[in-house]
Amino acid sequence: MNYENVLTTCPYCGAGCNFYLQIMDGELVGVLPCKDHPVSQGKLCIKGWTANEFVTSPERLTKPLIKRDGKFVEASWDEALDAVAAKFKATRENHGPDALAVLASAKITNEENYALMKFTRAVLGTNNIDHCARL
Amino acid sequence: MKTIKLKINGIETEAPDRTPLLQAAERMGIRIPTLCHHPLLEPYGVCRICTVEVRIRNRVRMVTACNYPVTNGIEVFTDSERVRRNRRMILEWMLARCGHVPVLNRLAEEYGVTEPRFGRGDDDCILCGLCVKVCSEVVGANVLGFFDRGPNRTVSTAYDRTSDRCITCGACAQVCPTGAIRIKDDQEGIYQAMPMGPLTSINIDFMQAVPRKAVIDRDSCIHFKTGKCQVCVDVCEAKAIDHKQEDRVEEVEVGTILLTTGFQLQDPRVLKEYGYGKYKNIMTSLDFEVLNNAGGPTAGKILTADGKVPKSIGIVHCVGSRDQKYHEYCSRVCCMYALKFAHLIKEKIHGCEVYNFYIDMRCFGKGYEEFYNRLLREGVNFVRGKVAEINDAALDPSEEGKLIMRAEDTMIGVVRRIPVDMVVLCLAMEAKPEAKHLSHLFSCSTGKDGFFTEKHPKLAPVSTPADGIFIAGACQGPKDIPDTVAQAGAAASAALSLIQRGEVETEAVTATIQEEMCSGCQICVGVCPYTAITYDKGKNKSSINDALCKGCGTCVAACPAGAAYQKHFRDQQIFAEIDGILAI
Amino acid sequence: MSSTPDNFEPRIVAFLCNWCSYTGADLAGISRMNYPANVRAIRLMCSGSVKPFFIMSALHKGADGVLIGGCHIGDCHYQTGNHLTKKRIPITRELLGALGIDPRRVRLEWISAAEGQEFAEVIHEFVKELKALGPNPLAGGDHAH
Amino acid sequence: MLTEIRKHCADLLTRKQVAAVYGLRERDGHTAPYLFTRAEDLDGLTVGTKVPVTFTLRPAKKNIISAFQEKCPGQKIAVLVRGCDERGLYEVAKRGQIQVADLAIIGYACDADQARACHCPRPHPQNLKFGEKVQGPSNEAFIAKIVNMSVAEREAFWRAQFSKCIKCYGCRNSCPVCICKECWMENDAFSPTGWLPPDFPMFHFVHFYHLSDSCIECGACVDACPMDIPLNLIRKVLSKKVQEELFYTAGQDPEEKPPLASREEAKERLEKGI
Amino acid sequence: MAYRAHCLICTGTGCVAGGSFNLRKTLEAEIAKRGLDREIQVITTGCQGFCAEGPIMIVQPDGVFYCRVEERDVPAIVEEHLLKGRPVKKLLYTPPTEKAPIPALKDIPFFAKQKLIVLRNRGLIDPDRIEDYIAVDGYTALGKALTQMTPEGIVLEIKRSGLRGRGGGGFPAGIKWETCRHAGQVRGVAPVVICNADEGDPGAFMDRSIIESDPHSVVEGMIIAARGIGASEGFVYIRHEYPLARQRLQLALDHAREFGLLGKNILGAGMDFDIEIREGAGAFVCGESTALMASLEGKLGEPRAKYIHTVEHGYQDRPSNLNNVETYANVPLIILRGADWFASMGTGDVKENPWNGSSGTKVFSLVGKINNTGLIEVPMGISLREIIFDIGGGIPKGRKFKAVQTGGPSGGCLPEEKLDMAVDFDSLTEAGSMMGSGGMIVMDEQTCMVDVARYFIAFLTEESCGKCTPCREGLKTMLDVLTRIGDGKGRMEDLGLLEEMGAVMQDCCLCALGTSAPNPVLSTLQYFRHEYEAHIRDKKCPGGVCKELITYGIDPAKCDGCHACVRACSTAAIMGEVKKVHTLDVHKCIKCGACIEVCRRDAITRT
Repeated sequence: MNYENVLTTCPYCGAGCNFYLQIMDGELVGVLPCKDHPVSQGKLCIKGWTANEFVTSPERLTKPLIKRDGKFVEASWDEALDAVAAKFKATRENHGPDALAVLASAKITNEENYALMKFTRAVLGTNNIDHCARL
Repeated sequence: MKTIKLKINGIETEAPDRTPLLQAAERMGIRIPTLCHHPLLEPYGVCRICTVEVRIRNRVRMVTACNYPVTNGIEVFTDSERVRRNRRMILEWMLARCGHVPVLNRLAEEYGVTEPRFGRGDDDCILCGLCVKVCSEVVGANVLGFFDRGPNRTVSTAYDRTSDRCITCGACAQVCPTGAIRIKDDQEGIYQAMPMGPLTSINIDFMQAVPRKAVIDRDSCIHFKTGKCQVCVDVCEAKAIDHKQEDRVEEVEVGTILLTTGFQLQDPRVLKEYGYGKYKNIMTSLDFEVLNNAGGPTAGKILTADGKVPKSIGIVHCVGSRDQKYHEYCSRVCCMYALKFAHLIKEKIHGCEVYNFYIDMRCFGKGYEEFYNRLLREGVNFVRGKVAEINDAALDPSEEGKLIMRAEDTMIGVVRRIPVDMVVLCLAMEAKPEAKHLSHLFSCSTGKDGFFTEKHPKLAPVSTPADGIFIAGACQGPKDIPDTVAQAGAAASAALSLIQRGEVETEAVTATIQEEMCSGCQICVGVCPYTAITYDKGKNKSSINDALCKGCGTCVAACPAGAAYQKHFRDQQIFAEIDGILAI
Repeated sequence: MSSTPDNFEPRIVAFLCNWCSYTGADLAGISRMNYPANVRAIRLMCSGSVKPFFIMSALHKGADGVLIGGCHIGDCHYQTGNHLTKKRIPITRELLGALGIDPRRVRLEWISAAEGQEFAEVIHEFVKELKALGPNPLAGGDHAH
Repeated sequence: MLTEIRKHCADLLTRKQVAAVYGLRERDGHTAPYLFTRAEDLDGLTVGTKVPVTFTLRPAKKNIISAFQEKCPGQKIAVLVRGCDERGLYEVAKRGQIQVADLAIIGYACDADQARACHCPRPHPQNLKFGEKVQGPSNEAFIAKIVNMSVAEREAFWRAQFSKCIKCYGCRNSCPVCICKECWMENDAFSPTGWLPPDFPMFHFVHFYHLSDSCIECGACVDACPMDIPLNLIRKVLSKKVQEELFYTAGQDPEEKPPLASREEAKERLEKGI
Repeated sequence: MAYRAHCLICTGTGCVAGGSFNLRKTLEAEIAKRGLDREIQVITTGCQGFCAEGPIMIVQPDGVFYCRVEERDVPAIVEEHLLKGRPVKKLLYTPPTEKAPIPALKDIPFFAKQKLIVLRNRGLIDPDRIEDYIAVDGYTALGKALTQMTPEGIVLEIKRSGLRGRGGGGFPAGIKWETCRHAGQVRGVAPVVICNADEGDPGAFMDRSIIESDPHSVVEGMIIAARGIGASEGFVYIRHEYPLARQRLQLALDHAREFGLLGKNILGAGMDFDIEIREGAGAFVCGESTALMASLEGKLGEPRAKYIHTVEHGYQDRPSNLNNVETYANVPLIILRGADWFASMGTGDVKENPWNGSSGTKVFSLVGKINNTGLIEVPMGISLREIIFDIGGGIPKGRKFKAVQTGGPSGGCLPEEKLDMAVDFDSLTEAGSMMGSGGMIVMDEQTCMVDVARYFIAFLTEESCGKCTPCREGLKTMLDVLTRIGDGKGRMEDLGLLEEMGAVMQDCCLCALGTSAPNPVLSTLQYFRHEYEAHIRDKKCPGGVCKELITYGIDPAKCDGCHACVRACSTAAIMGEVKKVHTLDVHKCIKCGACIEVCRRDAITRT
């Protein structure tokens, strides 16, 4: 058996607590707070403690789904993106850009968040964007 | 096997082929003297005293009767003048070597040898070889042998040293016709250790044993030491003896168990002041019972260790019972059997003084008090007081060689010194030490005195908290035979009623363990009073056996993970009850 | 200590074991012994099955006092059920005390099936003591659920 | 001391006496537990910091040692432990999770200030191989604060403290002796989902009562509490009571059954030494 | 290459003690020195029989008989006889009663009256070479037996030959073989053939000489017996005290195996039979059949109940045929020349029933007070007188014959009046003695019959296995009584007591040692009762042997003062100057008899 701890930062909020991801035989099994990190000093919030669970959670989406007559059906990315784009355009025309809003997530990297911000502001033309990690 | 016709001392007879003349004659009641012959051994034919005159087809010959086989038409003369002359000379020769051996002198008298012409030697071994042969042919230890030859021939062990192969079975001493071999009696106090007298390796413990079957004592039986002997097998007509039998552990699936493990007598040596083991003639009540038993070593006669008839006997009640230092409880049965002993002594030994030392005479049963009064009439001396000490320090000649019993007679307020020839100690009935282990095994508990605790002293005296397990007899507390029999009947009927019903009702509120939540910490196994929970090493989980679970819920409360729950008493139900109560 | 209104009637939740204390309480009733009605009993098969957080839950939900009744040591219908209770209750009371709940609100009493009289006395005494202590500060506390 | 420990562990590995060594590894400034299987990695082996070696893996609810023993049954594993780690191993062993026989416990003592930092009553393992024994701070002084308070004061104090609780379960997650598959603290009866702060004292009562006879006072929960709630105050009060009442201290002897897991009365257990 | 002459040197144990091995070496060296080694062959042979005159050498073809040859005579022999052809007069044998030496072997009376059947090859062949034995048609009898005769035929031939056991019992060998064969067939167990070479009798060395001179005759006899009986295994039980005989027998067995005469598939006739030598441990009792077999089995050598016959249940409970060395040695000739030839010799008509007589010859070892001590083979029926006086050359020192003891310790002593009795099994037994193994001890007037009886009883007391009471205790008490008589403390009723004890022992003893032990006493009582009475009543020892009863003296008439006795006497009991009549002090004299030995004038008197 082999086991090791990989140091990383908690993806959820801005606090930036550091913790180790416990890898046992190549499988992610848990989280161990990093004691000597200047900010978190070995403490985590509930999200930090369970940061590893979503990775192997069975409920995680792996394919784009489109609801057709009440039931989610797998779709290809092109189909999904076309549908979304169409809906965005329609809403913007009917109700104006501020009818749209975007919520960013801690599970994507900062660069992606920046890109999302640019998309919302420049492309959609609205300032309605927020991020779940803003405690 | 064809039969042979022959004539002995003029009398026609017949005998099966190959029978030695000696046996053929014996069957007709004609005695031929033998010295080196033993029924269990191959005839050795060396003492030659059994030489007889035979006539076969008109040729006269002298042959040894012990091994010469019967032949057709042989005519035997077991007591002719020539035979008697030979026997006289052989006896004189033997007396020249062993002049003072009783068996030789008896034969010498029979044949009129009063003045042996070669004098009387003082050796006691007539070199008959019986010891050598029994040791090799029957016992198989091959310890004894002949050494040197001619007149210097002797019997001895290898290099004349005590042999380490000798298993001290005593066979040689027993077959030796002259007593030249004796067992060194170097163990002091054999009487004490074997009150029933030395037993043979195969014996029936005592006449009233149930079942009355012979048993083999594996430690002293020669066959288990050397692989030979098995004389008992040859002698047993029913061919019932099989040395290959082994103890077998049998696993029996039973529905009900009766614990009737009985009691043991307290160890008399613990009460040093009574001197058991230090002085001879101080015995326990069980020893005295054996002494009294017609099947016992003295066939029922009451005798002291050195075989004399005692003139005075002391019987001490409550030895170790009703005693803070040993057992606070009263052993219940001693008073009555002590009175029985007193009566037996009076009856068997006319004029023997009997002293019973008691605290309270507890004659609780039907006809018991009447028996006590009868003993008073028979002149048994009753001394109300505990015996302080028994020793043999005689103060004056009258007490010489007696056991002095010092006790305070509370009736007359005097400390008395009573010299007696024999003392019987009525010891306390104790629980067996193994009872503790059994109680764990059968999950019924034992009280502070080690006796099993019944389910309910009044309502369920023979059952135990564990269904299907019953107790009866002295293991539940000191009691006499009538009570034991009554309890035995009760326990048996309780068991039978359970068996009759065929299945066991499980409790309604048993607990169960949810497998997926159990992390195998086995805390529940530890707390269950009924060993109803077993841990499965493979699955690393514990599970509850419904038949054994009584539904006490202790395990449910002890389970840290909450994996165990009890039917009808789930957490939600309790919380609901609490809410209900506090709602008003 | 806040003053106790004179009409304060403490509410007692009692966990009684089926074979001894519940029967004892029943006997008290049958023999017409009077004892304050402040107590409500929950019947459990044995005092050993009382989980400490039942006690906590009762106090949390506003009970002023919790009584745990069990058989005398050695008399337990289930041999050793009360041994466990005897070990758990002191720790529970210590923990409650440490957390700021007066341990005297929780009482453990050995009451046998024949001790109806003793049961009544215990209730009298407990009620008197709880009246002295006043209502349970937790009562109406957070969000009793 | 560290070089001796490294040489010792290297010997064990090279001479195949153990299949692996489990201890702390320092890599680019950060220390974390690591399972050494190759002797050459051992120069990364380190000691002394507050990082726990034995703890319960979430959500597998097992610790490293029991996982290892499950995956490689019968193989021996060396564990580099301080006093608290060893006590944790013993408590978990008592509950059937690991086999102490298959462990090669290498103990090293903590120094005085380390002991004071954790308020550790016994800052040295029983299988002490390296370092000298040091006397830990006494509990009496530490818990005097709580003991002297009145009931009401205590209630106020703890209500205030526990109002800070963000229900991050850090105290439970970092505890080395917690082995339950599902935890009562996540049960609605004690802490309604999504409600902060969790009900006082229900939520905490369950946690503290559960560890009454297994808490080894290692201080991991206090370190892990983001809100620095002094949980070990209550823990030490309780373990003093367990010692007085049940004559038992956690983490001493792997064979000894926990008091709440045996049928014998406390006194009887003491006499019989079960 | 043909040799013109052979020197036959006797290497029997007697002559070997006289140095015949060295004699041979020096003779061969001398012959080689003289370059005669290709013409003259030196052969060492077995015992020639005339042990008194050893070491013996015979030069053939001229048949010259040299006696008492020493190494220093070798140059003379080679020079005079071998080179110049003149026999050396000094070494020739001159019988005591005549003056002129008798050079030729055949003329010497010692050999003349003998009839050599068993000892036919003694002195002719080299016992260590099988070729010599085959040269004198050895093993032809075996060939005849295996190829031309059936086993039953062999047994019948032996039975009709009347051959009786030469060990001493005199039981017809044919009947023994027949019963043994029958038992083997009935029980389906392979019988065993055993040769009894224990020869425990003091003074008897017939078996030794037979084995030392002609071992193959015994081997061939055993193989034929095995064929007849159907045995596959054979043993020779030889006593430990015969090392030379054992070595020669072992050599013979090995050679026989090499020549395919022993072991697997003998002579290709599909018969497997092998012989193993087993050594006795010096117990006279092991000469008895059951004791011998017990000893063979490694057990304590003591006899067992005799009613179980060893021919049915013997060694390892298998049918066992036990015969003496001499008995087997006779077998080859009987097979070769037929039963009638053998029956024609000896006494009685044995054709129908072997019990009716004693056929064939008997080898005796003639010892004691006799001139020609040695080994003789005489036909059955010859008289004692012829043996002792014609062959034995009479009594030395001109003393008078008193008695002859035959049959070893179990035999009896026969007085002068029995001298003309025919020597065969039945007549000897009738006379109170027995044939026994063949020891014949001649006694002259200076032997005391009580002492002789005491000597044999002492020997038997020592040798008795002590198993059964009458033999163990009887012999001891008999010895006490005889010693008492010898010390002059005897009582008249002792004689009756001895007779009674003898009778009881004969009745009750378990084996032959015991039952025959009283014979010496009973026969001396029968024929020399007066000597016993002399010891008891007159406190006199007629033979002058019993120390307590004799006093030494010097006969002034005979003493020539040669002073030899003074030097020999260890207690200085004899005084006197040289050339003067000497005197003897009775008090100092310890009666050791040293002076008698050295006195050439026979002047010492014992009265």
